[in-house]
Amino acid sequence: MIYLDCNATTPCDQRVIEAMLPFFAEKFGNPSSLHSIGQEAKKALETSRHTIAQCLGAEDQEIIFTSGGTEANNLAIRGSAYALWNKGNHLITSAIEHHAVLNVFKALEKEGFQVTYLPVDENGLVDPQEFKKSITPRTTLVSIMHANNETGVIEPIQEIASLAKEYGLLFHTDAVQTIGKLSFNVKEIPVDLLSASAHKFYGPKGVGFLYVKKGVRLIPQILGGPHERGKRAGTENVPLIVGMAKALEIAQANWEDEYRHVEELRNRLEQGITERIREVTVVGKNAPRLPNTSMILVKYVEGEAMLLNLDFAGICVSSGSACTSGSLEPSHVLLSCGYPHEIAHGSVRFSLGRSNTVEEIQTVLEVFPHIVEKLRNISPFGKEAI
Amino acid sequence: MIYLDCNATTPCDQRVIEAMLPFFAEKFGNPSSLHSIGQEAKKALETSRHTIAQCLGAEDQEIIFTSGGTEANNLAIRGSAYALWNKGNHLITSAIEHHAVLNVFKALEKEGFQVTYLPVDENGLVDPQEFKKSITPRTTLVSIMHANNETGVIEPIQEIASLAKEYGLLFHTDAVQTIGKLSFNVKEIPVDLLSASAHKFYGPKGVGFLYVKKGVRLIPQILGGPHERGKRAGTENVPLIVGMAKALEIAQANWEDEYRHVEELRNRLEQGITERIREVTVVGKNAPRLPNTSMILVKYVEGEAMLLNLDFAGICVSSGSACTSGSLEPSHVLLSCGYPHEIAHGSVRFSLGRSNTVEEIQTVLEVFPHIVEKLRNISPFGKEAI
Amino acid sequence: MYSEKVLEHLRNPRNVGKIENPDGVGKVGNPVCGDVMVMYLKIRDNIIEDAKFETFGCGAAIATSSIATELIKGKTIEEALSITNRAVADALDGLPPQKMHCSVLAEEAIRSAINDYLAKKRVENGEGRIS
Amino acid sequence: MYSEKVLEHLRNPRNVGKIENPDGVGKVGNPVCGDVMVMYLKIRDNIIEDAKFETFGCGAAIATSSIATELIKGKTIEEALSITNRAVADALDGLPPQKMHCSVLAEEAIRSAINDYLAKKRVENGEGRIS
Ligand SMILES: Cc1ncc(COP(=O)(O)O)c(C=O)c1O
Ligand SMILES: Cc1ncc(COP(=O)(O)O)c(C=O)c1O
Repeated sequence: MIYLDCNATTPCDQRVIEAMLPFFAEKFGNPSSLHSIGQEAKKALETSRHTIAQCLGAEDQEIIFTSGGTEANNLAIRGSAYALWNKGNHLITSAIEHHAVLNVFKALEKEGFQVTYLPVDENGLVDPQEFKKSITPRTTLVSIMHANNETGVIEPIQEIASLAKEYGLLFHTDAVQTIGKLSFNVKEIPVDLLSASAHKFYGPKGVGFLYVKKGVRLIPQILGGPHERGKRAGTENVPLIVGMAKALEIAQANWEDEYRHVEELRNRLEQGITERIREVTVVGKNAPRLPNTSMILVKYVEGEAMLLNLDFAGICVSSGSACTSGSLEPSHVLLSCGYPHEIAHGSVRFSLGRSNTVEEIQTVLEVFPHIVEKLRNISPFGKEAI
Repeated sequence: MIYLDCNATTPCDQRVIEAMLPFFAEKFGNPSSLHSIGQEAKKALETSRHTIAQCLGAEDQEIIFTSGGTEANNLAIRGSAYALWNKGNHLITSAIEHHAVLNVFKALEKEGFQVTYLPVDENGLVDPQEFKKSITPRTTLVSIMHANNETGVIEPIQEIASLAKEYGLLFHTDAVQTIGKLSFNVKEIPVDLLSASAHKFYGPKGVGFLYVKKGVRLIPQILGGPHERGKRAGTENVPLIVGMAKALEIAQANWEDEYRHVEELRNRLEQGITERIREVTVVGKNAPRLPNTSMILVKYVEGEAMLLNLDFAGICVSSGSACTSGSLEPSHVLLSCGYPHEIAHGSVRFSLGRSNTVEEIQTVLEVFPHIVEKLRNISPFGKEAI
Repeated sequence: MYSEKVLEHLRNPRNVGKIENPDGVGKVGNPVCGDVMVMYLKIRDNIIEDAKFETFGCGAAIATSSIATELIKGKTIEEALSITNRAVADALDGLPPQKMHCSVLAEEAIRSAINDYLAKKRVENGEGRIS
Repeated sequence: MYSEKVLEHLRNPRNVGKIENPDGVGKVGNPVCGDVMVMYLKIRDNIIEDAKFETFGCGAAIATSSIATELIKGKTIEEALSITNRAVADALDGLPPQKMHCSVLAEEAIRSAINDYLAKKRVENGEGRIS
């Protein structure tokens, strides 16, 4: 299998699995238990928190563990929107956020908040000046993703965060696609809230974290015991948290090498595809992008059909985001970039990872043009252009 | 180490770990991905759902995966209270629920709901007739735990569920302490919602499920992608879900043997303690109880001091519930049973599990009386009674 | 999510392409929605002698088109018209709920191509003339 | 959550028990709150010659009582009165935030026992008489 779907999920690193293993059956305590078995788990929990905090330039108590990126986004947005309710009810986000952000804002709209969904340009970029113009005296929170999961396009969050600070707004970024792939220091980019998910950086699924800057108030969303300084109840998922810390540590130690590695492969892939297949578009090519992501639009054919045919050939990719794979609508991200529906339907996302090789990319470049040819042959469109 | 804190958490069964392992790095796909690696994960997810549904006599689509018992309780209570908001705003629960239930109700009170907290008798039992009397035309939901985590006392939920049905109320039960320890069939006890958590039955921490009877409406609490039939967003935690299904399968296959095993040890423990130590009380002794749980009140000494001294001797227990171990208040459960504060402070919970042995219990019976003696010796109280 | 049968038809779609001088052509769907099916028929003595298709769409759209051409080949027009979308889905061992609309599209494509044929025939037979 | 020092004092509490005919006794806390400390002092020439305690309470309550008796033994009354709860906690290498109140209790127990001694002495010296 050639796996090119790392923005959907990554396999656990073997070192991560090894780090987790002792915590399932040996050091299995509940960190809330006062006896030694519990305290041993508590210690692992706090050591993991420290590791993660260090990776981000944060303080330990600024890291809140969650069940993943989705929950982190929900907690950040809903938790702070309501904490600031008395200050104002206007929130700002972008049109191209992940559904774990967008759907929270849509729910908040029904509950009485007003939300501005900032548009993006054809590269998928939010314009900081547009953001500035959308600020009102009632604005309290802005949430702009760091890198888009479908296109890999990196938003100008440094600028947006600074503007947010200037205007006294809380700034949240969904960094699920960047933490682990890039280096991120909360001292350099002044974010108040940042979401991450372990399974995007070779850690386990079902665990993530929210960075909550000291002093930022947050209404907890899951209530119960006094875990996570009252911000998130529920027995802590010690093995997975240990795994996440290990995964982040590994990713941080190697991110530059990995960056170069996947970027080289990705560029080779894009060049090969554009040379071999007519009428294809690389989305966001002229914008800052994650080094591993390539969203390709292939005219006259549909994305899922390409995906399945690639799968027949042992190549795993995605068409848009994995989350919307059940839906009939084309990607809201591509539509927001201004692509017409029929073009947006023809999307394939290649997202590379550390273990991909030149040979694998070569195979894709041999196989993919035939698949496109086969499907274009089946298609009623585009023949006249041949 | 002699581990007698199974109500706080249990170690993963080796078979559970083995079942999970392939899903971390080999079958690591995102179940939302359409390619084979994703579909393989999807299949494991649905097979696990089926296994769990079968264990409860439920249908597959009635099982919603969550990040644990706490989240399941939050989703059940908040999700259904708001789904039924237009029908009424009166909710009923008991005074002895876990904080993952109580604190949700307390938050709902602030949001405009009215909540009745049913009292319990000295054994910790809710009276179904009291429940019946508390029903108003605006009542929509009742949540009564199946077995209490501190005392092991089993509530008359069969009767309460039937009454709830009769009055057209939704019935939720926090069965976190019973699923895996007893058999539960949703066809026999007509619950609408039921919460469970894997780490209480030798499965992993950080995963649980909510049974949602077909037709019961629930407002999702974590929003994002269309996972879990729109009831709970977030990339599914495949390895842990597979582990949970395995753990439940094992528990269900052996629950009667285990029941007898731990009950015999527990009874031996209680008899030994009451013979060897003066002025002790076994809480809920005259009520139906979980076979593994023994909440003991020791006069003149404090629970944490006993716990730590037991830990010095290599024996892990809890004082009240692990969740409140940081707090200064004695257990709300014991206070609700009518015990005065100074007595409630002297609580130790022994909660046994499948791997405990007669020898271990013997050791506890040798060690514990000395600890109590030592602490009573330090205490300013109770000397005149010697 | 797809049955083996769907995947097999996607892998090896039957009867792909145009028919030169078809007796009936049906085009259904809309590129905006992501599915367009064109069905071409060769009909003689009320029997569908040949059927071909061109489809822009997802895996299910291609597979339903492919199986639909197989289902109608050799059938009478009446038999072909009686094929429901359910029958198309069943012939593929089922479709996921969110893909059932593809089978509807296939049913419509058959119907549309046959109607085209019947309309043309009426014109040929002079039935289309204003009397 | 506890330091090794706390655990060590809980394991082997120093100076447990009553003093017969103590020169000062201080009782602080409340069983309802789960902590009661009684401190007994033997004082000669302004020096605390002996100190003992009885405590009903959690691990931190016992450990702070134990360390408190050690801290004041051999000290003058003035020195003992200057011991703050912070000093008690520090002597145990710190306490978790939710247990800091135990160190406050220990400070109060010292203060209360010394005050008891001073009050008795005033009575003995006739200072207590209404003039
Ligand atoms: C940008 C982005 N945000 C949020 C999420 C959700 O995170 P999780 O899968 O941990 O729920 C994802 C991935 O699914 C993502 O790509
Ligand atoms: C009765 C009860 N309900 C809920 C919970 C919370 O479940 P979890 O630990 O999975 O968050 C627990 C245990 O902690 C419990 O004992």
